[in-house]
Amino acid sequence: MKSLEAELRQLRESGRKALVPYFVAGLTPDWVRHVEAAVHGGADAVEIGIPFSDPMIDGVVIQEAALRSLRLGTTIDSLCADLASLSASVPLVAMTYFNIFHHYGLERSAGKLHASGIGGAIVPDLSLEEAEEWKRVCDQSDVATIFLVAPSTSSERVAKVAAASEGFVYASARMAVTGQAADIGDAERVVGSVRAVCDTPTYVGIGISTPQLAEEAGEISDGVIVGSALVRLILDGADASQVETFVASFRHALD
Amino acid sequence: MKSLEAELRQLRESGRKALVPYFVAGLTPDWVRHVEAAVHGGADAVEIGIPFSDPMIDGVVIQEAALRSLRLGTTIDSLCADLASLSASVPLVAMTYFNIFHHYGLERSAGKLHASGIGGAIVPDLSLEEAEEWKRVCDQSDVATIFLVAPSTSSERVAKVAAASEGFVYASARMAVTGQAADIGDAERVVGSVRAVCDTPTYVGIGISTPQLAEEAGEISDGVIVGSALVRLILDGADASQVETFVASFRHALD
Amino acid sequence: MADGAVFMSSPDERGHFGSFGGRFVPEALIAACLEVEFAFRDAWSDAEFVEEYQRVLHQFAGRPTPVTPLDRLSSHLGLRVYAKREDLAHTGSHKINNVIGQTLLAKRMGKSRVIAETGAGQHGVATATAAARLGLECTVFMGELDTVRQELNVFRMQLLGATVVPVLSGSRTLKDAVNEAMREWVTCVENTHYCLGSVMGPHPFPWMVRELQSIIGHEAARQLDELGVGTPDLVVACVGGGSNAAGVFAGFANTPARLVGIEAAGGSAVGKGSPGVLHGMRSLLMQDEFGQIEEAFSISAGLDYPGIGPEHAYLAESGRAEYYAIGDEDVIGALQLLSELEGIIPALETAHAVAWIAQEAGKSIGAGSTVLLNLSGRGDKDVAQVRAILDDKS
Amino acid sequence: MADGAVFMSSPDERGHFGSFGGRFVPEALIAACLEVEFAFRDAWSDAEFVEEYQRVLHQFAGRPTPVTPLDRLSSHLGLRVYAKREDLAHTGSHKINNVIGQTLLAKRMGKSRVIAETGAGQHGVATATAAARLGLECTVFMGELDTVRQELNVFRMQLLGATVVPVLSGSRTLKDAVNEAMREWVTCVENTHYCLGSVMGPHPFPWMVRELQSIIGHEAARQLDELGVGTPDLVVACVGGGSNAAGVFAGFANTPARLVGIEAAGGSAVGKGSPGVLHGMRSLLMQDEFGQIEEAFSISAGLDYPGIGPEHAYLAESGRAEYYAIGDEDVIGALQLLSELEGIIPALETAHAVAWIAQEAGKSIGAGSTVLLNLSGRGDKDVAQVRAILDDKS
Ligand SMILES: Cc1ncc(COP(=O)(O)O)c(C=O)c1O
Ligand SMILES: Cc1ncc(COP(=O)(O)O)c(C=O)c1O
Repeated sequence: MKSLEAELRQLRESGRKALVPYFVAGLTPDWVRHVEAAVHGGADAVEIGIPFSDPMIDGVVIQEAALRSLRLGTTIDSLCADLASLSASVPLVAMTYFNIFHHYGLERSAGKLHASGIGGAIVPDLSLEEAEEWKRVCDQSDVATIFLVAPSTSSERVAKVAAASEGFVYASARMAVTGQAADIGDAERVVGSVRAVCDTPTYVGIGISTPQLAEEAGEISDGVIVGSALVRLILDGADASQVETFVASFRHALD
Repeated sequence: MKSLEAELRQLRESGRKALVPYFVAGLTPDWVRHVEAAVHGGADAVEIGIPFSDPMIDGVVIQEAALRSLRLGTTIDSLCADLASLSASVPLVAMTYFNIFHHYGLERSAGKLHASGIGGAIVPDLSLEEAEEWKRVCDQSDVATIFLVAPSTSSERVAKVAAASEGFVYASARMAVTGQAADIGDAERVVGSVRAVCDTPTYVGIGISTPQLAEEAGEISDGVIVGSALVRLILDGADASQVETFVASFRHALD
Repeated sequence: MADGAVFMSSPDERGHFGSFGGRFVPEALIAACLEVEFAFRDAWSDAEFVEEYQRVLHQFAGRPTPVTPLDRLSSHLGLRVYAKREDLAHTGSHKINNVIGQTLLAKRMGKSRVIAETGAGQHGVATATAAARLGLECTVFMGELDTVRQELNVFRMQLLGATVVPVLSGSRTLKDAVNEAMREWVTCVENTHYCLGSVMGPHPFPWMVRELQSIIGHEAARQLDELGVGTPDLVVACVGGGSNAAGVFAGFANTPARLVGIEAAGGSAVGKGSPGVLHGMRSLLMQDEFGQIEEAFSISAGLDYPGIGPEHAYLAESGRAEYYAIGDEDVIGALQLLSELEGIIPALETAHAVAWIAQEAGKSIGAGSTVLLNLSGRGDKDVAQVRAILDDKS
Repeated sequence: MADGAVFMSSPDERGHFGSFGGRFVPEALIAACLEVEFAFRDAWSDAEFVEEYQRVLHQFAGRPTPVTPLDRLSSHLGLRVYAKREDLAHTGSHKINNVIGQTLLAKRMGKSRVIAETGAGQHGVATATAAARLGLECTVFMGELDTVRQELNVFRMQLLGATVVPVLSGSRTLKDAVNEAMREWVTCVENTHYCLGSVMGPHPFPWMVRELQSIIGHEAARQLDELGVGTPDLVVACVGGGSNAAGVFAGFANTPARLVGIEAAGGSAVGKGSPGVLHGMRSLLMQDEFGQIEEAFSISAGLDYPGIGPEHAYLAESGRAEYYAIGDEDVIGALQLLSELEGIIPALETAHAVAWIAQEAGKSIGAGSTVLLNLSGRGDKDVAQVRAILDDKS
């Protein structure tokens, strides 16, 4: 079992619902401070989005943030360098599209993630069928490969995908790209289908944009991922203390 | 033999080359005065153009004149009424496109021409093959049917066309629409081909725009038709005395 | 309609269809018309020429064009409508059939150059196309107003190597372009063929162009047979000069099918015209009380012609074919109807025929009737205009 | 090139062509891709479906398109050039072949709606057309910049009843339109089929689109046989995503013919790209040193794509096909050449292939070689742009 999963299982055993905020790396010069603020606000792990020019599964908010970050010159190397200054000690998970790693080199990518304290990676466009080599190199670097399960994933397939997912299983609450939503959609059914086949911690994401929704999702899962709502806040100029307040409101709802 | 031809044969016998200026009827309110001035200047017969919206064989000058005359409201009836005031006694020949007569009624047209003192008609788009009925009604009204012979007319055909032409044969000097030119083109050949088959007076037209060309054409034929050059003058605002001077210059060249 | 009469065979030896047709041209052009007539008679009875013409239409122009069952329009109207797809022919309309034939003929006659008139530019583009293929020089006469309205077609012709001459005379539109082409032809008959664009003009053009377009009707008749439809109850085509209509009618003239030609209300030579002589032919023309030719006005440039081919005048007079007019106001809706239901944006000209079918379905066209629509051209050339009209409305 | 290798058969069961292809999509779309794959496998082996697809291509889209011997271009270049005339297919390019197949498949899958991406609008218009025919709802995603540059094509799609959604993300061009269509698809896989426009995207699209386009090559091979040409020395096609090239190559992949794909210099995924993953596939992509996708820039919107279909990447790697690039500066001249010599105004995309043939005639294409040019589309959509460019030059 990779370190990330061990930590997250431990978290679950502690009875605490995991709160995983998502940041677009390099979105502001002080983005690492935002990450720290989130940890102060109660985040249990942090998702670090590595911006890609063509974020196929992301909605307008994260698209805009990715583009802005790219214009500021963010690269794997730059963001890993930035992370060296991170003072909080919290599990980190990278999220990006496969071409970034493919181009950087798979082995080199996994090594870089590990060296930067990133214990897992979500690569939403890397389907299970294409993930073999990536999984192999991640194994060498103790990087957990996190897969998504979607409402459209057949039950036969849930078994395979969930089994392959390390650290946690990303349960997609709806058939939609990242963004804000008014309910937790199909989360219960998706989490149920995962639980039926494995006991890996299962977090709900996609559209968890209010504490209220986080609470609902937390009730039926092991944790939540909060993306667009937080990124929106930062795009609109929030400072670290506002980030902390925002994350704290979710923490409060989950506890 | 129709009256027009008798008169024109007599003219030829007198040894005089016929000078036939062309006017667009109704081009100016005082157009009949222009006709009179031409007669004073030495015209032996006058061609009266009845304006048509689509003058297929006319060049830009006569097109412009026809359009202007039409805008002033010229019709067969109006121009025939105008002719009532003509004080000169000279053979008149109408020239227009067939649709004008076709629409006015063939019999009615011929009658109207005759009643207005017009002894012949040139209908350039009425080919010999289509002229049967027109010839018939013209016979009833002593209106001579004048045909053109062109440089492209085959010798077999010249025989037929020239034979059908009454009053005179219109020898087209060139393969061109009405307008001004620098030489008498194929006039000699065309006139020769007509002379080879009949002794009807044969006049050269199309491009006879200077006294010099009239002189050349007169030498090889029985007369000339002067159209565009004169119409141009009138379009440019010439008064009756200028018309007279213009025609006189041609008269002088021909004599 | 005379019993036992045979329609759409040859005109008489002077080119008459009943009292219409003939050869009303300046003497200077008689020889040229005779030359064309003899050359065409000779070529058209020469199997090699006919084969070459058919081969080029096949290999170059994409014939046979298909007959498409218009299933959704049919349900919508309660009819069985089939479209003969001239829009799929090279350059986008039936015009190519004629110009392929005439340019091959020009070459056979030893001409090195062709001239043509054009209104919206369809015939001009087609002529420039066929001339380019054979390396013939090409000059196209186009009313100055039309060169402005259809500037992209002017450019297309230029791309194809043709010279476009803006016509400044008269109303500066199609009828003046015909006059100007005739004027030009007088000066260059030696080396130049006048490639007339419809079943109009002096003999042999109305007959020759109909013959060259009759491939439409003959193909369609065969294709409807193959589809199990047999002879349709109606054959409907739009009519400007009348070449696409003549072409499709030719395949059905001696069947029981109703033949229907649809004119633009603003260019309705049958509906509003009277017999007259223009552009070398006796036919039905829109003219004023003094015999001056009236300008046609239509939303569709290709129907903007004050006359109609003489054979149509004859078919109308004899009752063998019927002619109706459709006003501009109904044309856009018909274009939209066909586009939305069938995925075919028709030319505005063609949309007149669609509009009439839609208007008469269940009325003069009995429910369940089989209708062959001659889809004379595609609407790509018209979309900018249609958009402007729809923008204006909203 | 491996001896005895068979090219352009099926990819492996995960959709790989060598190391290229595959299915790199969000988990949410896996089921939809599988559904399409199974439905297509099933349909494609169902004689009734194949017959219907062929019937619609024949009756509606005008297939077979002809092969035209380009005699004057051939003399000019010292070659024997033949053109497969996809410009004559309904809507003016080969795009219709694919969309007819995919819309029929959508209907078979019980979908009521299709979505599509489009760059210049050709694939969008084709999809809207095929959807209208079947009464399917249709939404087309188009980069906002492209909606402005190609406003008439936007209107065309609207006339055909489609909704056009301007894409505001990223560079606001074709690659973003693909992203946006994928995003939309995630939300509506239940009732919606994503009708991808080229041999790209996740498995089964590259294979399916190639299969649906292979009718080009199969027809052409048969037609060249009928013309007595047999296997040509070269088969040349332009390459954006690569669907027309794949379609024509499919007829000759296992003959000795040289297969040549011509990219735009500004969108040259083979020439300037490197392996990468985008839009659901592993292929060759233009990308910067960090793996960010670069925008393509070409005079021709249809080649303005930073990637290439994965099978082409494989054909390039294996050496079975060759890929070269032609710069904007040579394209207009090639368009003029074909227009003036043959009376065919090609699409700017196609003109790239013409330019390469003209450039290589007598060099890498030996004198007298037989060349099959895939004339992927007509230039009508491009004439305004070409005019503007020529005006600028003069
Ligand atoms: C598509 C189309 N249909 C019809 C016509 C009318 O011509 P005709 O009546 O000769 O077929 C034109 C003329 O330009 C046309 O482009
Ligand atoms: C005429 C034409 N040719 C080629 C292409 C390029 O597409 P592909 O490479 O998929 O054939 C396009 C795309 O729009 C096109 O319109």
